[in-house]
Amino acid sequence: MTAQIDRPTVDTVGHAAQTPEVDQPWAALGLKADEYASIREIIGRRPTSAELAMYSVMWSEHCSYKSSKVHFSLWGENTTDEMREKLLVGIGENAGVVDIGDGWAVTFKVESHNHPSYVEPYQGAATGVGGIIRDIMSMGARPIAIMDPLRFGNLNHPDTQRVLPGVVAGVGGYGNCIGLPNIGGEVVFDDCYQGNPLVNALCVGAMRIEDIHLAKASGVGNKVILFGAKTGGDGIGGVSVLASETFDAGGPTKRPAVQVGDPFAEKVLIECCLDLYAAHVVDGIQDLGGAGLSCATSELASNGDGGMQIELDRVPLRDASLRPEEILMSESQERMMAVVEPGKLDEFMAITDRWDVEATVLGEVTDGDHLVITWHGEVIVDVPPRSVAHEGPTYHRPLERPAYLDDLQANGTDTLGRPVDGNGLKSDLLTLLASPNLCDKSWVTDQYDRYVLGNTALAMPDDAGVVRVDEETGRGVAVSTDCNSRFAKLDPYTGAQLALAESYRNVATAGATPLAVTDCLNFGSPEDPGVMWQFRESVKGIAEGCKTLGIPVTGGNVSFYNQTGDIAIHPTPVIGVLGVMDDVSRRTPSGWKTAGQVIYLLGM
Amino acid sequence: MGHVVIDVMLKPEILDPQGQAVGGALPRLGFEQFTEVRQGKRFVLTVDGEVTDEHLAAAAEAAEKLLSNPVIEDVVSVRAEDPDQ
Amino acid sequence: MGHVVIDVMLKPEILDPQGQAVGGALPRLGFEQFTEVRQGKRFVLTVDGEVTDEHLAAAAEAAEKLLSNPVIEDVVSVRAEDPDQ
Amino acid sequence: MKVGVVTFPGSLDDRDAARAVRAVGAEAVTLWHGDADLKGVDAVILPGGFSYGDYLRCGAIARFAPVMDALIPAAQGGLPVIGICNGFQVLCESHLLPGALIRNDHRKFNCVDQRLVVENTQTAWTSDFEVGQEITIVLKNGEGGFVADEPTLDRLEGEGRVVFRYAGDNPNGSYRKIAGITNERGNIVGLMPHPEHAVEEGYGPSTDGLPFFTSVLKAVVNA
Ligand SMILES: Nc1ncnc2c1ncn2[C@@H]1O[C@H](COP(=O)(O)OP(=O)(O)O)[C@@H](O)[C@H]1O
Repeated sequence: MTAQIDRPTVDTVGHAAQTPEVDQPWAALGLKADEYASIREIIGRRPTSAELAMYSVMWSEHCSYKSSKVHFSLWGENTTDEMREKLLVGIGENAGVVDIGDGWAVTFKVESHNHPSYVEPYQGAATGVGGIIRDIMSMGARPIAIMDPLRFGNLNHPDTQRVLPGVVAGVGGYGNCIGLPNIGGEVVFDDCYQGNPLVNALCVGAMRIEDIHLAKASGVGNKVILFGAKTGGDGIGGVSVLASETFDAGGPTKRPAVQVGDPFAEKVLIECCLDLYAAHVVDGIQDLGGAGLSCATSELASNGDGGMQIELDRVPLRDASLRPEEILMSESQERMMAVVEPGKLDEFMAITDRWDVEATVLGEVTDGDHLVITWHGEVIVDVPPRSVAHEGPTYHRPLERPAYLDDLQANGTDTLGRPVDGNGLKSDLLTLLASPNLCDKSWVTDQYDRYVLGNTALAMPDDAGVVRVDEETGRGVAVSTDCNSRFAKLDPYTGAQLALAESYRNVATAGATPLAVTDCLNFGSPEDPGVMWQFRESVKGIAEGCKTLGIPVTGGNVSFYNQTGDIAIHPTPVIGVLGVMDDVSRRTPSGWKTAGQVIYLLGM
Repeated sequence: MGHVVIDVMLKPEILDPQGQAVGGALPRLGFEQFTEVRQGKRFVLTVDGEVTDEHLAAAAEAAEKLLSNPVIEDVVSVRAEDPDQ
Repeated sequence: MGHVVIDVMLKPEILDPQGQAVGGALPRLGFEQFTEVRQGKRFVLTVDGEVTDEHLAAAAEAAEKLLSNPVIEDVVSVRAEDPDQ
Repeated sequence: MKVGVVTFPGSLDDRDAARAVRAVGAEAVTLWHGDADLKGVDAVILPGGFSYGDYLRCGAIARFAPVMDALIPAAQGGLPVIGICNGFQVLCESHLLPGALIRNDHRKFNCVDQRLVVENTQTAWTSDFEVGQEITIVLKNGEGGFVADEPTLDRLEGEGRVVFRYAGDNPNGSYRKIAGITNERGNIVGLMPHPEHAVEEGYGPSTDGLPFFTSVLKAVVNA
């Protein structure tokens, strides 16, 4: 379908230089006055609307970690050389990679998709799973398993009946169709999540050490290729302000904030990527997730050693009316960007053709140090990529221990009544067994395929999922995710350590040696000093706990603004621990197996 | 016995992976003339007796409330079934 | 640009779990007047220019071959889209 | 002895099927959906998964893949073919087997260790079982409800072509609890549960899947 559409003139770099006084909608795009001012300073003129779009999305909390990154020095400070020994790729890449022996490497990461899942539970959860899988793929790995730590409001609340089945169906719908075993997760109910359910998704991938790929564009003349699904107007509700402010009305105005996932397209993309890796035709690779092309181009260029030139009008579109700003921001799913040497281009294209995956050369790596994007020949972006991708604003937000904590901590269990006879005990036990947080989760887990790929050694209802990586030797990994946010609310430092310890124990009891940690830090608003304090304490707790245990944090994700009005969720630092086993057939299941065995209680 | 037919389609700007897959298969069967395929849902609701305006109003309300998800779908039509279908 | 609409429904004797679920949910929302619900599929095929008889013939063939499974489904109608929809 | 495993875009259990073939000492040969070429294999597995996303109807689009142009006549000529889950759906859509598979009656995807009773051991894929034997293998699908009209069901029963029936509760609303069927000749078998996920101790609910693959070896050798 090629509709002829009049192209309104675009806001070019030349035009921007001549019209410094134009009033730009930076506030509506979520930028602060001083952030807008520093953009103007960095590029020495006002940004074009395309540049403004890029900076605004890349400098958002979600992409820039502007409130959290000052606290991340705690990771490095608490990581010893010994802990780094098995670490092949650390924090900062799409996902961390650890050496599990025999030439195998494993990558894993947990991410959140909380807000979209509240708006559209099925698609929000589905695209959350799809996104983390692409992160893992972009490291050069074959994804081998997923997990889904979930948090919902009260089970009896009518809205939970909308959100819970939708989220579970979405996780299953995507994961089952893409063919990854779901080997564990959590389902927790607490009133604090009523308006802010948490949908976290974890993916594990495996590869040979020499197959690790990184997100960087280097080698002048190398081609920059976009491949996978066509680009539509998905998830760009926010940028429509640009279209309406900068351009004539008249184009289609509906820009959905909801992204729809296509797991089939992603399954094909996985197999296609693995063939590309096997053929050694990929120099650098990046998935397209939040912030789409803005993120992929600026991060690839920023991580590389040259500049990059992109012809944006070459992007294959699902909706011909999209404006360049919108194309840059689109969060259409199931897309990847690769950097390929010109001599390997034909082979690259032959492989994508075989999988029926559309691939388009958008531009190339240049010897400059700028990211330059054109639209039908006119320059609409000309910026230093690091300033977009890595040198965004950093906030030192105020921290303050919440005043309510003293009362909360003082309110211990001493004053609670205790059952005095058998009936009392029985009724307490029944209450516990019937509580949604303790009851059987098979209504959820039976909707997930735990067998596909044929390597699952443990999954539900065990405390850790275990999958084989090497079919010859049985070498494999165990993973668990945990967090009790009620403990974290009482004391975020100790609560985060408890989550870490539980996850560590779950992996160890399965029979694996814990190796690495990923975390998804779900918190309220960073603008609340109490929340920021909880955040700092949790990070400190995890980092120091990891040092004690001797395993490094390899990556993770921060999700702020999980709050309704003034009420934040309990601090919920979800911890994932990964361990290695040289033969997963020797794993230890939880649960009694044989009558007559002796039961021991270990520990204090 | 009457029937009310309700048609629901994904909003045009929303990705339709199902329609896409069908659209991709048609040329392989020799059908080259279709440039796009979108797949939606069709509900047939049975009522006792003839379809009245009240039935249609109730069906329209049910279509908005239950049969479609306004975040991603549009109710395209609500009508009494064409008797000659 | 024209559109061909194809409606496909499960045969009446085939169980329709989705229709049943909708039918069960309606009374809980206060809609008591619908005695049965069946859910089917609606395809919209786009063609360049006006919809011709050839388009309709091709669509009917595609409907029989690919868009429906004669073991369980009926093609209820194939028609050019009602312009006022 | 070579067993072909077809990979459609969206096939998921093709790797597992190949592993199961190797587990019984045969050679697994990859058959690509886009090539109308069976590479001289002695038997074919249509594996589980979501071919073409299972969009439209499960198996409906895969049925028109070039590899099916070669497979359909070969199967009609007696080549042993098994369709597992999505593969069963492809066989029904291709009319190599009667009936169809629709959405589970509870409307959810369901992954469980499922008990089945083997009712027919005369097929190319079940001779190593015993009639009445109960096996436990994985059932995992969203659209596993087997349906057909009454005359077809009666014919299947009358001709002994119901190969597997679900034991215990009906997991998905299949008519007459039918889990798997065969054609008149017994060379084509389709079933919803997954024997290829039950061939290795420690990676699945049992090793009850192995006899499927040993059976077909015998069928080929004796043919
Ligand atoms: N959302 C989920 N996705 C996948 N598996 C889950 C999910 N929730 C719970 N599980 C799995 O179900 C089993 C039981 O969960 P749960 O009752 O929470 O156990 P525990 O309290 O021992 O962690 C575990 O194996 C867990 O991994």
